[in-house]
Amino acid sequence: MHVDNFAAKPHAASRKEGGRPSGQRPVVIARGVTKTYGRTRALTGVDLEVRAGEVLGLVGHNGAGKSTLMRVLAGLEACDEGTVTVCGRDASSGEAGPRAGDFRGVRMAYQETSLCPDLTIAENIWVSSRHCLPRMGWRRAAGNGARRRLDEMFPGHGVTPGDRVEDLSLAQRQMVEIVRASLVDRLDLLILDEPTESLGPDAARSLYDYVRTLTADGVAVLLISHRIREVLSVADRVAVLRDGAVIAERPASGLGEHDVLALMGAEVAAKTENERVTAEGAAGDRPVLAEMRGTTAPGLRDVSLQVGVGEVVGLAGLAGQGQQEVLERLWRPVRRDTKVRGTRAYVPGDRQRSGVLPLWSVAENLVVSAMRGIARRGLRRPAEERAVVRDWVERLAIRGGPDAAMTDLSGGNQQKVIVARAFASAADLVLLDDPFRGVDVHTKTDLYGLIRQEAAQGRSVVWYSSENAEMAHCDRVYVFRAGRVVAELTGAEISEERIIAVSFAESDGAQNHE
Amino acid sequence: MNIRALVARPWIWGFAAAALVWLMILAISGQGGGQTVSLALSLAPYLVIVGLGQMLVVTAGPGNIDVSVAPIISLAGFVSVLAAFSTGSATVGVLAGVGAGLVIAAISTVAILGLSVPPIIATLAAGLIASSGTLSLANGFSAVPDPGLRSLLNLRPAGIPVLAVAIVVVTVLVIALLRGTTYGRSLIAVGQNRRAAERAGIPVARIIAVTYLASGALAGLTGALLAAYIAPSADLGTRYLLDSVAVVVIGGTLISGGRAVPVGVWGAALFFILLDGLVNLVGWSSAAQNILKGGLVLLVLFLAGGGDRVAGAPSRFRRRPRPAAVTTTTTGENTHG
Amino acid sequence: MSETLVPALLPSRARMRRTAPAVVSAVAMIAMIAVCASLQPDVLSVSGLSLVLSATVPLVIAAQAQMTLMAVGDIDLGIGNFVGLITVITATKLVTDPLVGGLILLGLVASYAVLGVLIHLRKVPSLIATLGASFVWLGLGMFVLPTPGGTTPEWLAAFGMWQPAGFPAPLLPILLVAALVYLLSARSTLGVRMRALGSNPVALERAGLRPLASRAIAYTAAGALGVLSGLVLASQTGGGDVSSASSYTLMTVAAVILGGGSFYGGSAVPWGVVIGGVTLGLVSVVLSLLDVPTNMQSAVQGVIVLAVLAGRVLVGKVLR
Amino acid sequence: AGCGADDSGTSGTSDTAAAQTAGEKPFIALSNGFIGNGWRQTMIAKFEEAAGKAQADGLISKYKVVNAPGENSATEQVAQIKSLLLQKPDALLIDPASPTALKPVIQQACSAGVTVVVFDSAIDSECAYVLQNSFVDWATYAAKPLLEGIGGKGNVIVSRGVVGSQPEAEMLETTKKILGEYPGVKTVATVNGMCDGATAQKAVLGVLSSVPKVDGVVGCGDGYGVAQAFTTAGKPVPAVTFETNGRALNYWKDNKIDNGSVAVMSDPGQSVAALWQALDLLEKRDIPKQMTFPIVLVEQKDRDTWASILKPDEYAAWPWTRELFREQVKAVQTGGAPVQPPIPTAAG
Ligand SMILES: Nc1ncnc2c1ncn2[C@@H]1O[C@H](COP(=O)(O)OP(=O)(O)OP(=O)(O)O)[C@@H](O)[C@H]1O
Ligand SMILES: Nc1ncnc2c1ncn2[C@@H]1O[C@H](COP(=O)(O)OP(=O)(O)OP(=O)(O)O)[C@@H](O)[C@H]1O
Ligand SMILES: [Mg+2]
Ligand SMILES: [Mg+2]
Repeated sequence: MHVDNFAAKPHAASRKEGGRPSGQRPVVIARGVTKTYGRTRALTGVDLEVRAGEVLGLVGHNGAGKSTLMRVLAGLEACDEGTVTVCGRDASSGEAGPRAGDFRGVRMAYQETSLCPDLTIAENIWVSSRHCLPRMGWRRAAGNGARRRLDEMFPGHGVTPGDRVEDLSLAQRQMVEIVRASLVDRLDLLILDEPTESLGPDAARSLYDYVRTLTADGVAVLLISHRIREVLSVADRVAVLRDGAVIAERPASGLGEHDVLALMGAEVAAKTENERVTAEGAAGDRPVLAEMRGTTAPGLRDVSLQVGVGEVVGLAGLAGQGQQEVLERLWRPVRRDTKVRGTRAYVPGDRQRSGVLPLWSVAENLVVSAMRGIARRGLRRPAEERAVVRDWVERLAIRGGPDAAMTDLSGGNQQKVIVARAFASAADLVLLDDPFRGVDVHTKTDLYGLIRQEAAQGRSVVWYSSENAEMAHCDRVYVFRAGRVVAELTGAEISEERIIAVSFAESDGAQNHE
Repeated sequence: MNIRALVARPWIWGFAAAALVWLMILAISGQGGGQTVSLALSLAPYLVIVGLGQMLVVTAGPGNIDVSVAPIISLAGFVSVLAAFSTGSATVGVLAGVGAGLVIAAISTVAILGLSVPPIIATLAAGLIASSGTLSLANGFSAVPDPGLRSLLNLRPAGIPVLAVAIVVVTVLVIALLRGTTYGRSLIAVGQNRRAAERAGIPVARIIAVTYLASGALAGLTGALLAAYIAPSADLGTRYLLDSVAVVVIGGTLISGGRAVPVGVWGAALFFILLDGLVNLVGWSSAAQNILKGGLVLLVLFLAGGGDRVAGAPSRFRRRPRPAAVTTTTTGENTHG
Repeated sequence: MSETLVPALLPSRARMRRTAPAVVSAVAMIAMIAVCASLQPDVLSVSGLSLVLSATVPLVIAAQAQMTLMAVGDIDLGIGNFVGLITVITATKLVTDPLVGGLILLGLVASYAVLGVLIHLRKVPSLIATLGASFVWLGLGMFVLPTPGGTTPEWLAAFGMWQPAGFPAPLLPILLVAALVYLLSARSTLGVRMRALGSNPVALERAGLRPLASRAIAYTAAGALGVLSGLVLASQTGGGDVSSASSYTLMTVAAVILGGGSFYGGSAVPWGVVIGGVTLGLVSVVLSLLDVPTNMQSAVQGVIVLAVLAGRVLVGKVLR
Repeated sequence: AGCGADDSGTSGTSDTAAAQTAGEKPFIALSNGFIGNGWRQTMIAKFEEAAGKAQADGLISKYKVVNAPGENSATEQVAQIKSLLLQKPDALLIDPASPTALKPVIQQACSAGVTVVVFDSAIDSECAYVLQNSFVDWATYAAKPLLEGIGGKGNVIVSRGVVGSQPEAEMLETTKKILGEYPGVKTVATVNGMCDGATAQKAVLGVLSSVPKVDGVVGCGDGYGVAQAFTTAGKPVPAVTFETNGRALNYWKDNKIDNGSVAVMSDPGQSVAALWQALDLLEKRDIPKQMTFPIVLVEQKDRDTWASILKPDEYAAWPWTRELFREQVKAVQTGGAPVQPPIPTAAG
């Protein structure tokens, strides 16, 4: 049963032959599921049904409870009240933990990848799919399975099963995570928690192609994403989660982006994009705050760029084309070819690794950068610090308030704290390393406004984003490919279409991850 | 204060264990309870000073430990006695001891920051270098400790050792340093997540350097005082290595970094000193002494474990399913360079 | 097929970066052997190599024990005294009553496993728990054999004396144990469990594997290797002495680091440990061959360790 | 009497001639298991002094001292002896870290044709020559005069030596036996002083508040620390067993502690005696396999003489010359009274 199943596409266990692929058989049913963490009510009575052969999109603002719900559906956590039925059997009783029997057919690709960085890909596959691997020669079987599935899902992935996960790029890790989840002998439900946040458009497209072949085979897929358009284009149905409860379930076909946004939150401003506060033409005569001249380094080839005072400079292009290297150099200008006048602050995108200080509260996390500026002769001034914290918690509406533990916040709210950390400091130049991954649209709109405001007050921002639409908020955009600046767009030239056009021009093989 | 809250305090265990041992001493000997505490207070400060330095180092995050404290104490003992003897000033002597500690710590610091050597190895090597210094000085050493300093260390008005009071003041200063200065906050941030601290604009290298230098200086101070109190010898510091680490952790400081509990060092130090007294009083052999000491350390540790300590413990001790946060914090650091 | 073969033939940059530390240590080791040989050509003879290497055997095995624990992200500060305790048991109980002695040794392995389980369940730092345990091992050793002495069982003594022709005897246990540990920690699924725990315990739990089991496996393996190290040490010293190996505690950590291991868990470097341990063991040989003044010997030892690690930094810079 | 060394140098020349005719002059190696305390340092210093002189006098071709670094580690010492063997010394002197752990390697050395002299510790080996101080003497000298000094009655604390070592077991037994001879003396506490002032100081301080008035502390040369402990506790210093180093003797002298205190320690000059033994053995002289040399006992009458010549960390050592050594060998062989070497003077 083992190896051969690995090679082929996973099949739903009790697929009705000849039936319509999107049959009505429910795979997982949640009824009145609640879950509280201390004082936080993460889930307040969720009713949800996932049916075989469909893609169910799940959307909701940050902290709505999406990831928590998924952990309950995957059997990783028991719910406080309510029932979870998997393939017709009640699975909500009993202790938490992935029980081999009940939840074996439910697999999940996690928002924060759950791979072991020091292990090879094959070994990681063994960890999660050992039940369907042979005892002897498991390494080869796991490796072959992983390679075949990677080839199917993400052609041109550039990964070999013997690679260690720590040597992979973020996008490659995400690919492996998704493959890891899908490699099993019997798949009923595949949960994808924000799978495309670190994938390039190509990879996302091929992932969704694969998702469709899965559903055609009768597998149910639950897709969580903040990219509403993506959800709408892939999903058959869309469920909207708000404050721990499903408030709407609609077929995707009749739904527009704005309808979903309206369902998700109260006041969706109609002015999401294209409302540019750019001071046109001013870019040229601003004093230069930072510049790079012909920098060539690992990952960079002859990069020259300038950042003016009060300017928002975007770094665009496909993921991993040298943008992060530029940020790195501006953050630590060690060579002479990079000059930065003034102080810097950095907003990491990989918040778990480089953002969160896990033992501290929101307030302590938020003020740690500003603290130095506020302090006098190395002595802190708590009253001033508190004022700053209060100001920012209010300004960004950080859930939980200043005294909440940082690790109790949802991903999006953690990210707000980290953005606030940088802007609360007195830095002249703020470096944004794709910071809005996994942040909901409302928060994003708030943060975009914040960036423009701060720029208007004379701060410079260098902003790398993997979402090209975000670049519309920049004064100037450098588009990167393979470590080179391939275009510099200013003002009205900046548009998603244009950036995509430039990033993909000349070469189709831009997807190779070198 | 309510009992629950008190038990949740990480530093309570050292004091509780100390009190327990004290009661046992009292029950066995039936006399001198006050004096027992007084004498313990005159020995504990030495362990507390090294312990405070070790605590700062441990707080700097996973993998940070200073195993050079023992050789530094021995070296500083000789250096300070020599300096005091040749200048005639005890102050110069103590400062020279501190200086010796700083020099050795500087070697560790250069190795850790410049060569990216893991701290346990860097301080091991620096300690070996210190041992050579000690041996060179010890050969034909002819200075004698300053009698004035010695009587000061022995001063106990109303049974309260002057040194203990001074070190309580030092402890309070360390607490203030950790809470009220940018250095202290930065150190705690670095200890929780070094990468995040670096991205938050904290000068990580400088913080690490200051921390190891502080530990070296405090170990040097211990050496200077111990040499005056006892006598300089090549193995003056030997037993302070394991004990300093042990008191830090029994005191409630997180071994994985990011949380320092200076008060706890006192409790744990008193526990160790009183335990030695108890064992010697009962006349147990070294075998029993070691089994008891180890057994009690394990008992306190396993009893105290779990609770509050874990709330902020490193990845693998974290139960919550939102853990990638801390997981990658520790795993992401494994390239030393 | 070919796509898997090519990367195997040409090591990737990432792989080179990972093996660089052990390679640097290996270069240091070879340099030291060269120095020794130039001062004393006999070093390169079979008997010379046996002399030089034999003392490193127990150290290398103890370092393998340290490595298995470091693979799950723990550190053992009690291994030195544990090895000492084993020599004591070997020199007493194992001689008088092999069955009881063997059972005691098994019991000690089990106690290591229990220690690991407690460390996991009570969520305490291994560093301090093993430190506490080291006092216990020491006490137990003194209890059983207050003064060093005893004899070793005949078979063990015979092993210690074994001098095959044309082959340095100490190499055999070193390589055998390394191969064993390699199979366990790098090739088997048990090894995957252990390293996964050191690497990302959350992933382990999500996949339905108990981290407790991984930790228990690692501690059991470490205990068993500790016993092995103690047996070999006893075969060389011909008796028991609980404090004979106290220096192993830090030396084993240094050996693992020199061999390319890390404190953060997740990696297993059994071959690197061999190199690191032998390199450390050779330092004393070099010191006694070169006429280093008495007082300076420990400083030279420290400087050599730092120099090897500095070389690693250099190589790392080049490879980046 | 202080110029004995010179005499031995000249008298040794005739023997050297013999050695020279026989071939090369010998190469002497010394392996020391531990260098971390004043006694061992004095021992090494005395040896290097004597061996340097012997080399200058043409008695030996060269000498080499190797100290195991770090703690008192038998494993390190085994490794070092093995590498010393590669250098083919003619004689190997060993001050062992552990008396048992070295047995196999000593056997190896013997089979390689090296003359092995073990000193400062008993060792159970057929091929090695052993030169040591009597631990029974040590314990007796430490306890008897002290107990006499306090008038044979009162409370005493016993400070044990390096618990777990062979000598300590022997010494503790002797101490117990002697204490049994004084029924008026009550042992109120037994502490682990490890023969080390610093450790003893802390150990004694730990029990001082819990015991009645103490009249004496029977130790093995840790009296300086013990005295400090009493000072700290604000109690009068009782009769103690001092170290034989300059610091303790001067303290004893300066504070006029005339209450039966003595200073006693084994003789760091053993290394020099072992050197002469090795040379005599290489000349195939008849020397017993086991020899006991006198311990260093400093009574109150000799105290000031010793105190004036010793540095604080330097331990009193008998100035063994080759003559004195041979006299002592004779005394051992005939069972006569042990040689009493002269107390060196400042000039010597
Ligand atoms: N382990 C936990 N301990 C305490 N609170 C938690 C825990 N996990 C989640 N929460 C809380 O439950 C709520 C829902 O969190 P969840 O992670 O499910 O949100 P989400 O919808 O996935 O958000 P995002 O889009 O930002 O990932 C949040 O308020 C969060 O703070
Ligand atoms: N390669 C395999 N082939 C066949 N059966 C397997 C294979 N691997 C595991 N199993 C079986 O699958 C079941 C689950 O085993 P597994 O070791 O993965 O988890 P577990 O033992 O329940 O948990 P833990 O790892 O915490 O002990 C067991 O019955 C085991 O025998
Ligand atoms: Mg989420
Ligand atoms: Mg199992």
